[in-house]
Amino acid sequence: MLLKHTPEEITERKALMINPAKTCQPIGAMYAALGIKGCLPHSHGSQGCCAYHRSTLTRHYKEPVSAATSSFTEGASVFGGQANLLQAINNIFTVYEPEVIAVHTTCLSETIGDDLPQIFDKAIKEKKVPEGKTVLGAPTPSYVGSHVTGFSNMVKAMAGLAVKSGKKNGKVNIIPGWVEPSDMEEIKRLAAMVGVKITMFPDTAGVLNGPLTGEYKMFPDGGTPIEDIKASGDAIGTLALGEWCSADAARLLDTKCKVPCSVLDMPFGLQATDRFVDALRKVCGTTVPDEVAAERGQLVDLISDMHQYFYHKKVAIFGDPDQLIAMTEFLVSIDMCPVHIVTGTPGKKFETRIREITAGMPFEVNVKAAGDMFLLHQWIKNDPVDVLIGNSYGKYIARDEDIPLVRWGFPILDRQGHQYFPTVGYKGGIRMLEKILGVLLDRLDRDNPEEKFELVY
Amino acid sequence: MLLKHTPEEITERKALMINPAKTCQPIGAMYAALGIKGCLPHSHGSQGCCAYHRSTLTRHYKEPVSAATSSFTEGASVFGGQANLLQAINNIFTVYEPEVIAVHTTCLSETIGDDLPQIFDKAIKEKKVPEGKTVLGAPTPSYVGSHVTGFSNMVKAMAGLAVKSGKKNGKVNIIPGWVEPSDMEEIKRLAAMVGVKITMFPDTAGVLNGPLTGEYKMFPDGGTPIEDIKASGDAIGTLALGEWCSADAARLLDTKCKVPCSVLDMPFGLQATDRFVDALRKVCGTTVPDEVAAERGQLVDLISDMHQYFYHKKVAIFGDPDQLIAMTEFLVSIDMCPVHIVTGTPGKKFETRIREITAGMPFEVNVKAAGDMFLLHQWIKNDPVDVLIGNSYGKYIARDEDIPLVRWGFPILDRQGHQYFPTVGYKGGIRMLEKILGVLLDRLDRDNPEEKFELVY
Amino acid sequence: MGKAQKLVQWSPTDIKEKLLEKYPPKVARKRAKQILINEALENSTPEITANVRTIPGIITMRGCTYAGCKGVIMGPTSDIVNLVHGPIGCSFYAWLTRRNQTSASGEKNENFINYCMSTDMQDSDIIFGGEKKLAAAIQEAYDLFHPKAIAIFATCPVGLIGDDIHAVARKMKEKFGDCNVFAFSCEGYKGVSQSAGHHIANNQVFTHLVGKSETEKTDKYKINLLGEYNIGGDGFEIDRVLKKCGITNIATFSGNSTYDQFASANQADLSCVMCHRSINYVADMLETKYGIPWIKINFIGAEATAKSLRKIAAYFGDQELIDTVEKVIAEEMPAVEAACKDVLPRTTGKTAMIFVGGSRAHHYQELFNEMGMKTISAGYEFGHRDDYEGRHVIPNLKVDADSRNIEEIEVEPHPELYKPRKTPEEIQALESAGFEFKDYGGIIPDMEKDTFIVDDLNQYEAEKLVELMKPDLFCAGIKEKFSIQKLGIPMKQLHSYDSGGPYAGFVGAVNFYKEIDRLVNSRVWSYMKAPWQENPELSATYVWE
Amino acid sequence: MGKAQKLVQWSPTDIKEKLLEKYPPKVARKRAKQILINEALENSTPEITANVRTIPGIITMRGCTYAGCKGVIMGPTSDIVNLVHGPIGCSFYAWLTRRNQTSASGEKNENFINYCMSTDMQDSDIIFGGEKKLAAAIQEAYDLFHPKAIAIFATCPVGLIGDDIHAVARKMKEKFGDCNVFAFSCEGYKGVSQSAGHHIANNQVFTHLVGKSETEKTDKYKINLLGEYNIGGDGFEIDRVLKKCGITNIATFSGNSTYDQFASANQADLSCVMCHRSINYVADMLETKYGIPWIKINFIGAEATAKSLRKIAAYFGDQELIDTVEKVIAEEMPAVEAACKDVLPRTTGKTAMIFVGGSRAHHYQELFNEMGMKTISAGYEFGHRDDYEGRHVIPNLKVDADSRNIEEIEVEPHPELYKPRKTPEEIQALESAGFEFKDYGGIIPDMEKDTFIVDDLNQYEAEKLVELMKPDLFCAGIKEKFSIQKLGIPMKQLHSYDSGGPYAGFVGAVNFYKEIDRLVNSRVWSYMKAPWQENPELSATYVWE
Repeated sequence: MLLKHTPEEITERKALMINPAKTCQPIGAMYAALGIKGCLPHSHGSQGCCAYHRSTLTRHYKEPVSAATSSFTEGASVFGGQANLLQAINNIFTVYEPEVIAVHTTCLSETIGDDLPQIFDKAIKEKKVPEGKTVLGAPTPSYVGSHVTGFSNMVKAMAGLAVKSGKKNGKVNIIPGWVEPSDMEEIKRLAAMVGVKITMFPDTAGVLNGPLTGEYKMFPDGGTPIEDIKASGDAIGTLALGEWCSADAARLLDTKCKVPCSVLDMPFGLQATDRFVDALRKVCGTTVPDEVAAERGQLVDLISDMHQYFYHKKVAIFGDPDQLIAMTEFLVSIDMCPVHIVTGTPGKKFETRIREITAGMPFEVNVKAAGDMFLLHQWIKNDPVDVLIGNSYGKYIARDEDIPLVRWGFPILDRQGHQYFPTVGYKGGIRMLEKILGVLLDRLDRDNPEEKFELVY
Repeated sequence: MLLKHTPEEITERKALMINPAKTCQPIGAMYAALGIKGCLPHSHGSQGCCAYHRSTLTRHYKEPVSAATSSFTEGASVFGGQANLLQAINNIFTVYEPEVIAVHTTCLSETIGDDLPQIFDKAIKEKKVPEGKTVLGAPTPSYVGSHVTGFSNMVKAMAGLAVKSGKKNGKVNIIPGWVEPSDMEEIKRLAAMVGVKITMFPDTAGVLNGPLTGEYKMFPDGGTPIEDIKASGDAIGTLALGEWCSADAARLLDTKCKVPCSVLDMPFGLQATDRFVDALRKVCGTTVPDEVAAERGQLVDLISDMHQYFYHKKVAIFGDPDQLIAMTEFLVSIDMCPVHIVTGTPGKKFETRIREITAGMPFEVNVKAAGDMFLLHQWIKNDPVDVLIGNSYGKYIARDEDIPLVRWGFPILDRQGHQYFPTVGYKGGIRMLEKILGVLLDRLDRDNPEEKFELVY
Repeated sequence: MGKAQKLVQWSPTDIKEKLLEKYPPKVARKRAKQILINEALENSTPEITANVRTIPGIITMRGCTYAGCKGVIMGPTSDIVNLVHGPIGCSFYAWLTRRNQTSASGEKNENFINYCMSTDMQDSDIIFGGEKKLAAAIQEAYDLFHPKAIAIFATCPVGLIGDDIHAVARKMKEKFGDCNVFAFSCEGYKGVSQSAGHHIANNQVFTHLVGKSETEKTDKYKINLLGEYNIGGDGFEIDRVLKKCGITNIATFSGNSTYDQFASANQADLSCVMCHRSINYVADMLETKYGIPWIKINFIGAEATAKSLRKIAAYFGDQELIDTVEKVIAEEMPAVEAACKDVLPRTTGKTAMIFVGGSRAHHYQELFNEMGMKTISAGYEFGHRDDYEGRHVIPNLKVDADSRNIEEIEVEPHPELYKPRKTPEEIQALESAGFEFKDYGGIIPDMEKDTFIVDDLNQYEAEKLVELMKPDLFCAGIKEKFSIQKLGIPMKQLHSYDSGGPYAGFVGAVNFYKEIDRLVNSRVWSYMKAPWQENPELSATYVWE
Repeated sequence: MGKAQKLVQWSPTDIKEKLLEKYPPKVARKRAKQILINEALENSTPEITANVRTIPGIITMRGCTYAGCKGVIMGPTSDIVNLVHGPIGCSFYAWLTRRNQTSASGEKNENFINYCMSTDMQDSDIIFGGEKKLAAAIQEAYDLFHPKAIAIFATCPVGLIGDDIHAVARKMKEKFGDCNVFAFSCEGYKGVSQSAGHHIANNQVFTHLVGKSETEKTDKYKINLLGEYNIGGDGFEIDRVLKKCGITNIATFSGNSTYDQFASANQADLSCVMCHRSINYVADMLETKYGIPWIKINFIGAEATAKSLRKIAAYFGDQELIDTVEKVIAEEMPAVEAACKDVLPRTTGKTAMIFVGGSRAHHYQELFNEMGMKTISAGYEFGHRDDYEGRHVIPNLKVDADSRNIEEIEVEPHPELYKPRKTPEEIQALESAGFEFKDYGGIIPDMEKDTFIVDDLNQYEAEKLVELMKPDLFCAGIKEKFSIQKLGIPMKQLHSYDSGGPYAGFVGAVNFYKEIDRLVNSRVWSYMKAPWQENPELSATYVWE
């Protein structure tokens, strides 16, 4: 057994987290920043943070991930990191020539109390920021929230760049939240099909699923142009996908630039996608074309065709709040039973939403925010499931308990596909169902006695 | 063991086929005919043929498949089926009101020697074919070739409808061959991206992957309009994908309407897709946009990123000639070793092509046309493989030999996805690789000793 | 969709009219005789036309004679090599596509179920004849597998080109000595449906297999189970129950069967007929030749299962057996009742339509009744008049051209093996006590007034029926499944059970309750319209947060 | 791409100039001292600047002190609970992301490698201090797992807010009695690279674990293996070879290690140092405190492995051992030579660059040499001058501010446990026979003239070097892998080995030959351009069939 010291009996833990279902803020900020065109993320802290975040994102995407660091030494930790950051800004613009530097803090610089805006002012005064280039910063203390919080904070910092010219540009801002490059692509495709002009930020499509051409672009072609982000203050409204990932930025645009917003669930599964598409057409008064209805109908068709195979199958799922809320709704809607649901990200609101979604279902639900995978594993030992859905760390539980794992979430370190094929939207729903069906049917093929072995499903 | 009577020792068989890797012509004709808009396929023979073909296509697509039959009785078998077919044509146009009836023969009507053109003439004379409606027919003797031959014959019959107005219409005919609706969709998408106006026939997209909407359309929205097929005689050229599936139709267009043609491999994998895209742009003198290059680059990127996992892994693959030729080239191109290759369809040309593609590879290749899965299984027993690629019948070998099966080909009766996600084109190549990688890595996760269990691949 | 307005706004006569209105006159006349509005008369049953030709061009559910012979009857036997003589297709399509299950795992048990064997006829064979190739194929099969028997099946061209498969079979049988080789002239064009194939198959089984076993069966209560094909494991469940009751099932025709079971069938003391259509004549032959009486039973439905067990016990008339049977029923029913009680609130009042096979359209009404569901329309794919109206019509069934060419074999008491199981007096006694031998009343009397009984339902009529009568569930086969579901009506396959089953016996009843509950109460059918389709109008302004 | 024009058109000085030209002057001056064009002088080695601060904003390969301490040194020990005190990230990122393998399966073996434990510090802990939470977490870990030892690791904020983790550790250790609790002040901001973390870790291991075991090791030839981390199973292969030779490996620092191995390290008779950088000072301390001499060995490369085995044998000077070692080498080499012979035609003449760690950039040149490949540029991520120039520079290394705050522990001979393994005469004898104790010459002397040696290579310089020198292979870590491969140059990770390994010992050499053959000869790199990019021109007319 890989996790042989995990007891079935559950004891309360107040201080010790084991096998986390979250990581810290800065990596979220780094991922978000990569969704700005020509942006170099910068980690203001010890160089280890930056190394770790780059490594994790690189393993998840199998793509180069450039980011700089202030390389704090003991001295900097005592006297503050201003000198390091100023030097870094100068070196970065000189050597790498990005359009944008997106700085996020760390537990170290936050504990010291470095003041980013003040340091940026100094950098600008000292002409370390070339004409027309942008520096933005987000406070991302590692000891608050989770990687999701860091993502949200950086996206909020982007919204902070928005300006209001007074003249609406007829576009809708879409804040997609922490989804894959393929998902961002799919969201853009859906919006285009519905005939809605959008500004989406961040946008990692084309940044973290790039081609191999023999040429290395430190700043790939993808990402949201900084001008578009600044112009988001002139949008007719903002659709924020995911309360945890995107709401703060949307609300800032509202208070700062009077751009009204609406916070929707991430478009995973049938209903959430329905609400997203319906919101799109209502916002712009467009008509949803038949192609969209056809894609939707294919998903519904697949659900009806294969319903018998996932009906009342039990699922354990872990990941981030916005994703889990939408996916749990999807699983419930197709008569699956998500019985164990864990996010490492804190927030009682999460448990409330899950309780609402699973209310009246014919099964008991264990749900925990600020939980960990050690607890999830214990729940599974006490009430086994048919499928486990989550990131690659789930494979240790999957092997020990002989449960198939559907890889979904962050990070996925041991499989490919997530960067190329969306799980948002109707097509994404079909892909998720294909995967879930696949592992369930694989088990039938493996476990059925010979006389029950089936050719046709 | 499911196939416990299959001996490792291989003995020659001259008369007995066991576990075929093919079926008979009519089902191919029926599938092709479903790719014509508003067409009802008709099986001229005993009603069992039609029932079997409809059942198989329905299990493969989980979609309604309508087709009629001449319902031969003993009498008809003795006196000929003309009366039945005339009655059928009348009933079909009266009751179901299709635009087109596509008749294919069977071993029965071929043995009797029914003459379709003569019967059609009679039907028209007797006003059983309403104004503006079309009846076409293809001879598909079950005792010649295979289901692939039947497909080809029906497509050739479509080409037979082509007329030449003398005025070129600036379009390119694409004959996609026996690929999935999703593949046909992808071929159209690629052609559109390259800026080429095409007429593709047949086209089962939207016919056999339809939505669930509460409405049953006996004749779905998809399919190639019969007018377009007739106008294919005015095209500037024809790209036929697959020698076995599409060449005859293309060459008929050439001889009949002087539409020049070029027979390409089906666009499975990197090189075959390259040749297809390159042909498209050359035919019409268009420029291939960067989006296509980007998709291509993503496939190359994935190949390079995960090369170590499929490098020199052995594959056994069975299916139809055109598909196998392209896929074998793909497997070889990424340093996999397709060591056992079987098609049930006859044709020495097949073995020659495979020998060419695998020439100089560091592995022995067993290849057979007009072979069967019994032989394939014996080959595998003598020289085991890491992956088996083929239709659902492969699962019996897969379970007995504990080899992962990647479902690809026809029929797939026990999984979903093939009708929604293409395996042609660059994106299709990524999907195939994702699947092959998936099963290979699943085995590592299952079989590695604990000390070698890996989080990251 | 539909679901909203449940009540049927159409009178039966209106409906029948609508079913026929679009047909050409000739077709309409013919179909009119096969569509019956049930009158539910006291003691006469209305007549229906059945077992007649399908109309060319009309999209039928039916298959062919080969399918009935190879696919249905011979397919489920594990230790006989089935070799199809013909082009590859016929053999390919009958390869593992029915869910007749087989418990033949383990080293010593032969199991050829997973193999598909064919002579893969080529044009040269059509031109010059295929007998040589057939003989060679039989030889290769023998050399590879050394089976105890090889069955040859003819496909359409075989009859036309005049291959004498029976001669080839005889020749090879003699040559081998230790392998029984026999053939079936089940060309697809024979008869009007699978039914002809059942008949051809059963005749050959009776001729070539039954009575061929030396080993004597000494069990106390020995029966044959005729017309049970172990789809989804039905036969496993029935065998479980029989075993629990102490009843020995000598031979099932033909679910999960073996060569030796067929060969010993003559040793049973009672034949129990499940699927009346496919096999009642074998029951007659078994009685005539070996003196084995037969009764109609039905293990579909918990009540029906209990009733059938009691009937078997009554036949043997042995108190010990009668008590065991009651004990078993008492043990099994609570779980059934609990499951039924659970679903009833959600299933009561729902309506179903059933169009399958020979007897299932009748048998499954039992299960629906137990769930409080009404079968508002039903019919057979390949039934005969006696399956609709009851066996009393058999004497005056007219034999048409299509039936005439299906061999009827004449049997007479076997010189040694014939032995009446009951004296005329015993029979008499049982009958006067209300016990019914070889009795089957058909489907019509069991259905309510104004229900629709349709023979050989076709796709067009099916769609119309669903549109007009709006059932909550439709039962048929794979070809029908998705056109019905596109209409938003859940569809249950009662040939293959989708991937479900067993549905027979007590455990089967529970499975069925749950499955139907899943189908008729699934939320999936409420997702068919997108929000922008349900409320297409655009409110002037989108309501922001 | 690139592959076309292989020759390097640039002179070394040109290249160095190009590497520096874009830097701001201050940066250029500093980097100039860390980029060395090798002169390959006879008996003096050029000086390089190393182990100095990374320049803020310059994208480095380096990690932090915590990574070196928790990730590298303590990570591989299976039966010590590693508890990270800090925000969740540091613990999360060090969770199973190095490929240090562990053979601790089976019921009785404790194995905490797959667990990630943290105090998950929240802002309240930052404000009010985290000692209470740390104590509680240690208690919870103890109650759940009852481990023999718990190690505490400090992350950046801990030092700043002044949590005294050592005091907490002492307190809990006393409280438990049966569990050794100790802490590491390995805050990420300390030092200039992972190297500082190695030092902090090793000091604590030496202080809290070494010499703590009661059980006496009685084997004949006992060694310690220092600086081997069992990445990809290297240690497994080395242990296999040692065992075959009859040599007992008492303790590996720290691949596949256990608490008891560390505790018994003082009982070995020889310390063998693999990774000079991460651990040479421990070898010194072991000698000073327990009298165990040490030698530098290298198991990367088949020849190097043979040489190292012979050196160990020579140290023990026992003919029996010397013979066994020769026998083992004779047994192992044929397979190695065969594999090498197979790849040589495809690898000879290819060039490589290596930028990793402390010693690997040096060791792996052995393997490339065996394959006929030349290393044209190399450097360390966190090496010191002695790793470049050799140990003779150690006395005059200047201790800067960053090194100064890494604790140096003073050790002296242990009152009971100190026991010189060899008499001064024996040592003398060995040395005069050419045997070298504690000797390491560094990477520079082993590299050819005009090769590039670059310390703390950064992303910008890496890309430039590849552009200008066009190597056939580049070796570094995961962060570098894909930017290099985008250029069409295959990239091999020499931290994690991608998913490969072992590469140490004899079996490892064979693995490495094959892996490099795969990389430098893969056709993938020829697919980067589409046909329409290679020949964009459109022929007037497309050539139809």
